[in-house]
Amino acid sequence: IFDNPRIQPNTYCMVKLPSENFRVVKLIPNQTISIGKFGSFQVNDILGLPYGYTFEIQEDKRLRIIQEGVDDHDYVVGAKGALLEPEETNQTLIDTSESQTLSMAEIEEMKKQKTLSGKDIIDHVIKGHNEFHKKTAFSKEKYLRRKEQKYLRRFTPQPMCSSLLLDFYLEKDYKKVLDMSQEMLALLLSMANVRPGGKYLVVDETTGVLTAALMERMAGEGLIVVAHENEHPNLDALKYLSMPTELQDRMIKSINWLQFFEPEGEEEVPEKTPEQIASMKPRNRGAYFRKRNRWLELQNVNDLVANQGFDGLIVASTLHPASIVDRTLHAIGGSRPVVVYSEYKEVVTEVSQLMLKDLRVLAPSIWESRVRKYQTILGRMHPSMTSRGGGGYLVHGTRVFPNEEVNATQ
Amino acid sequence: IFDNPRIQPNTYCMVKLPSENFRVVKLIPNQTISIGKFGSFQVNDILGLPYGYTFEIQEDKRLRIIQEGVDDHDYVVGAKGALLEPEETNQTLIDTSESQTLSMAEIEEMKKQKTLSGKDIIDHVIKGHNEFHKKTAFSKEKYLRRKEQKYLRRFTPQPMCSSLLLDFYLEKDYKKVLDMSQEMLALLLSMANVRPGGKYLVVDETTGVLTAALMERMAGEGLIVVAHENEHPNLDALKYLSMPTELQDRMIKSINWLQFFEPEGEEEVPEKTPEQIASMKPRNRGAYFRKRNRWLELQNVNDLVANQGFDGLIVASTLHPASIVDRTLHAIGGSRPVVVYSEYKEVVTEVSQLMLKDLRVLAPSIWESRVRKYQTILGRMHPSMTSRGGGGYLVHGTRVFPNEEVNATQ
Amino acid sequence: MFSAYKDTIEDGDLVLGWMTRTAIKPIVVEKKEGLFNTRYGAFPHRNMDKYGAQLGSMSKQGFIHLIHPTPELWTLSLPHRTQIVYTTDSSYIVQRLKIRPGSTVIESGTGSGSFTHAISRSAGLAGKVYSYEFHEERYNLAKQEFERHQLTNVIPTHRDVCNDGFDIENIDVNATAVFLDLPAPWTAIPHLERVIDRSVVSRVCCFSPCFEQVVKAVQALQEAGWVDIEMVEVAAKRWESRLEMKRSLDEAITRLRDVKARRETGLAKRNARIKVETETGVEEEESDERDAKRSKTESGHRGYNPWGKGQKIKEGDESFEWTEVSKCEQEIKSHTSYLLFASRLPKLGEEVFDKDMCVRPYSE
Amino acid sequence: MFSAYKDTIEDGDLVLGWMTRTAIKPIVVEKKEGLFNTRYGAFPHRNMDKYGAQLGSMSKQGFIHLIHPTPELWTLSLPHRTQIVYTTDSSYIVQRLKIRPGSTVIESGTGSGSFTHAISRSAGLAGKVYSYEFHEERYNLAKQEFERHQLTNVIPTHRDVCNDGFDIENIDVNATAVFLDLPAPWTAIPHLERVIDRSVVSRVCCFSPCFEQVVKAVQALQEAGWVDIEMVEVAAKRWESRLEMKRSLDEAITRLRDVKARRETGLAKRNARIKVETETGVEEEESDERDAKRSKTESGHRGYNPWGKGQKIKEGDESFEWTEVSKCEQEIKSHTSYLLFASRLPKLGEEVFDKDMCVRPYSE
Repeated sequence: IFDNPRIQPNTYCMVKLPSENFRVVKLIPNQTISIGKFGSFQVNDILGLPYGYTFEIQEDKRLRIIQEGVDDHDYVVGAKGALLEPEETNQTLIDTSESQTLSMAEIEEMKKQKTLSGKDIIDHVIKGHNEFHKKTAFSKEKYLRRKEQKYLRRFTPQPMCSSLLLDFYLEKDYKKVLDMSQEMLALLLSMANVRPGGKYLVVDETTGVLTAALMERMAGEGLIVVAHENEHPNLDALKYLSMPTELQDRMIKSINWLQFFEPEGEEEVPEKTPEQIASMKPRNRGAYFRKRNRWLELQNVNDLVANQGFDGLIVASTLHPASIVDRTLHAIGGSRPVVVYSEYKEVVTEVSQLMLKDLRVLAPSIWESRVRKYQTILGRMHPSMTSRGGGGYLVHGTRVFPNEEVNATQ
Repeated sequence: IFDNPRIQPNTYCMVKLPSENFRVVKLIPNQTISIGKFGSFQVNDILGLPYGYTFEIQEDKRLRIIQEGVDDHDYVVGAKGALLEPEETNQTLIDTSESQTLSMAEIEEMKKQKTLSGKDIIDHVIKGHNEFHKKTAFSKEKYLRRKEQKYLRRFTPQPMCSSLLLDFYLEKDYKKVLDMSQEMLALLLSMANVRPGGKYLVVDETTGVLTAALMERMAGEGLIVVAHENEHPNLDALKYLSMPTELQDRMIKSINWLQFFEPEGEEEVPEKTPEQIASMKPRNRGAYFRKRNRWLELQNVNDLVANQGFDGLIVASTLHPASIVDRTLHAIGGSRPVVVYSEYKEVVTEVSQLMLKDLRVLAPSIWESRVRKYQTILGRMHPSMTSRGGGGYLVHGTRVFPNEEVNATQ
Repeated sequence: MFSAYKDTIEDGDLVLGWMTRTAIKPIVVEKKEGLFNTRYGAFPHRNMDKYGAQLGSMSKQGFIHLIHPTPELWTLSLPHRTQIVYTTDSSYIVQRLKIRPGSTVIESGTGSGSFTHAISRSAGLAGKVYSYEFHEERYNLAKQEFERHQLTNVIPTHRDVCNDGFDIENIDVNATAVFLDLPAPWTAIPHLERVIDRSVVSRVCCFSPCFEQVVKAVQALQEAGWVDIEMVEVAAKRWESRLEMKRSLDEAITRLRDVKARRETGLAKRNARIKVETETGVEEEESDERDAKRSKTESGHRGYNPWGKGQKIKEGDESFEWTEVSKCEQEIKSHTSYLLFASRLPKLGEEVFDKDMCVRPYSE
Repeated sequence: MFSAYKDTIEDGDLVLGWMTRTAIKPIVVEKKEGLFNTRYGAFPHRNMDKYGAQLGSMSKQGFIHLIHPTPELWTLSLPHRTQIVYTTDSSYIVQRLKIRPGSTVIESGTGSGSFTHAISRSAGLAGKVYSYEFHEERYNLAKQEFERHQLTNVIPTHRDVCNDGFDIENIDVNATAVFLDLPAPWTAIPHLERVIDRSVVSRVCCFSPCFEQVVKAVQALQEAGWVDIEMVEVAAKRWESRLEMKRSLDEAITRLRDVKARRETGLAKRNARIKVETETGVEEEESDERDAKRSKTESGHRGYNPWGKGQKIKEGDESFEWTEVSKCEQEIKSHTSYLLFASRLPKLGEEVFDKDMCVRPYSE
């Protein structure tokens, strides 16, 4: 419901660059956005267009839409043509720095000439490479891809979503999302049976990406209670999604561990009579409503805790997860999933061991899912040569009610 | 040097069956070997022939050699022909137990008819299957493979080697080889730089498969000292290799942990003069030589321990490996590899952590190698649908001599 | 059932009777007369009150757990699990195809209908799932099951989409996500153009076991104008946590010392006895044999036995030290299928471009 | 060097100067004048006495380790590591091709020569390694290196095997193991028949990055009579062990309680102050700001700080609790190449068969 297929003003947007890197930009009308060595573009030029198209920045700053199979992969897919013959050998290739007859300065000069497109520059660079035609298809491919990443002035706006947010944080600082891969996030969402209307108890140390993913899957219905260890939870990632604040306020409630385990320690904010409220100063009245609402929210959360009111427990935390499970399990409803994510298998193993001993959890299992991407170019299909290590692990169990009579006789 | 390309009498042999299972048999001349439901064959019929060929047991017990691409994979590779069309669909297939018009009894009867080959039976079974032609290529393939495994009276003798021994134990009881995969064994041998002439300190709880692999790579030169926790090491697997006992006695020495750490506790067997020996009863003389040799061997091993005489430490043990490394490292020569294998990553992690703290080990790393096999049939290539989990982990480090002066200033 | 949790079990509800990880049976509750018979005992439906309960059998000999269905657990309860899309694949497909509440999804074929449950859950009541199956019997079974499970957002259709396409009379399908689990997806791909929503990005996933199928599908996608074509594989492993006994080197040495001492004591005794025997004329050989047997008994489990050899030790027994380890499942699914993803970008109106095929210059 | 270990470093010996895991430099020792200059300091060769030694720099500021070369460590020291066969692949290839002491092996192309070292080690001095390279410059470099490293069992040849085959004049190659790392292995496969030992089983491994290459190689192998054709992939991961701080829930609660108490104390103080300020007429806003700053300081790291936030904590510091974990390398090699294995069974003499193509019946 907060997905818009067209590029909207004043929203955040992911911009994919030829280097396969992502950049997050905020699209403020009338501004110019620089994407580093790839040039810059006018925000207004892309507003209202659909996401997903690739634009090339022209010499006059205008944007041309690239058509895949025509303009795109000029060299790489174009390899179907004469340029790259896979059975060629590089028997006579002598590839030294002298093979390139263009100097760095000359290339820099070309880059400054606004009349030359990235493709033109690459053409020049190839022509300047004495030994290019002697390279094997594979080294040509690699060489061209490197040059493309360097010279093509192209970019692709993509809409913000939990998957891209993961990519973004994984690249920036993977600790901020506990090294969670997209496939592990996806698995977590399915194992936790996340859907509209659910009420989830969540511990989210992924800067809010996990909460963002839940929001995507819940479409405005249900409740996310975020338990945390500081004064406020860190859900920074949410700001990148184009999600109304009202929706966030309604669906996401936070509670710290002290409030969770010692609700009696919170000072009550008693209800005031209409007369009392009417007699308050406007400033104090606002403060009263804020505090009173916060108090009611906490009571609501504590009611859910006391009445096994949650439809699932979802933990992605560096605070000892085994204790968190042990001490919050009572709040989870019967037959609901308990899912704990960690960067480390050792941590989920400990949680699983605890669950094995705890009759309140059925059949804990540790899961690992790893996606392997392929270079998907006909004639030269192979898995990506490198990929991120890590990705994390999760343990999944089902909350059950042990029957003491039964277990006594077993 | 103990590899013989031809099938030798009185040696052990691996027999591969159509079910992809292996059976270990001893080839005693004039005997008949039963391979279960696949029939039986005369040992003499295969003696002197090369390993690797597939034989089909004929109705008269004679053996026919199968030619791959002609007789073999009749159905599966034959799929290139008309039988399996990969784009077919199974839209109208109703596969119930009634689809097979032949009764179990009828099929059993066919199996007893010695005039029918396995291939003939499969032909009948297919003809008896009402819905076979409606199956998709994939279900046909699966169905035929299952039938082949059931009815083909074929077998392939393979020479014993460490890789097949691993397969054999993994299937029988994977604990006997600590769940070690072929690729992890291979990696261990390379990381430990095993080669002719090396002197290795080995802890082998793989029923001797590890020691067998070392023997294969050392070709009669060098020394394997097997340290162990019982009165004798368990190197049962060695018996399956056609290796002269003399060679084993010369190259493999065993020492238990008590003898290793408390050599002074062993009672000396003093040398006797020729006169003394001459005056002994023959029985006592044999005992003297045995004990004296054993004593000399122990002294030799203890000399190696005392003089950092080993070219590598190789541990595959369930006895706390971190302690073993900690307390045997002094026996290993400078710049030699230390390799510890375990079924569990947690165990090698502990060893690695110990090594990280121990200045006598350089750059410990944990390695995991997993081989993925493919169904290698043109037109229907894909990875095997299932494979063994596990395979184990190893940690590799290099023995170095810390320089106290340097480390004091760091 | 599949669109919200219940706490109390009522007549007509679906319960998964969980016996073991590999024995999970669906039960439709009939409180009056229903009886769930298993090798763990008999369980009358009238005792089934609460989801999550551990229920003892009538004879108190065994128990089951009463589990609320979810698409993932439902998948586990299916008798024939060879044709299903496993959760590690299905969860990734849902995420990549951006199946969200309100999405319109095409699935072909329906198969066992297990993935349909997952898509239906994620598309929510505001979404739609058009599920096509060419095999009539399977279509009928699935249709009945969807009705029983109240998957009201699922529209099953009996159809050979490869030949006859995806159009449904009087309905504007307008899907944004497509999942093709077909032997020849390339024959179905050209038909998609008519049923996807061309005003937004549409996404497709082809699920094919063989490499050669993927190659043909890539060609078909390229020809049909799909972009961002990417093939991936999902590799999944399941692990169990375990405790392994920690056996120390010192204990091993102590044990060897103990064995040695007892052997020496035995030897001394034996020598003393031999002396006696020689004097009494008893044969040495016999005595040797007896000694061997006796020493075997002695060196058995009577001496220092730090790890309880020969005893039945329960995992985690507090008399011993344990290491927490994880153990991979014995057999892993090393391949399910290749997943081929692609996107179809929305149609652009002509007003977007200027004469150079550039985006129309911005004007206030 | 590569066929046996030495303990003492002598003139002319090869030493790997180990600075870090990713900075390992080969040194040929010249005790008189040699100097190894690094960013960790300068190391005169005359101080290099013993393999395995940790050597301090002249200025005592840094150190290196003096490491004995092995094929595996040599691979790590190569400057261009894109073209090499990694140890997880190479070790498996050696095992599957049954390269043992005494084996005769064909390798093409030689490439950086790093795998040649491993094959040479495993084939031993009794074995032979025929290594073919079509690129002249690379051939020359490799040849020199093999000589320098005394790989006496390696016979390098400058050759385009795809066009010109593997025959070497006056030599009966008779290989039992073949490794083909070529862009078009299918062109080389037909030439193998002349150079493999047809009296025993020969084994081949084709090492190709792309799927399509594998398909062509399978065809060529089938046509040339090779059997047991199997493609595999080797997936390798490297892990490091680490300690992660164990942060307990109770500590978190205690900390929150502490923060709250200090905030309340602050609040009480503030209220008291406000009262004073109101009486003295100082602006509330200013005071608010001051309070905010102060409370920030207070709630910083002064209070209960169970995990040393804001302090520099060394991994494993004994004031804290730690969990032993393993961490995968940041970037894994998710694909090196496909490994395609096949065997060529030995020729059978006619005497083996009877007229029905059955093995001759046994006669005493």
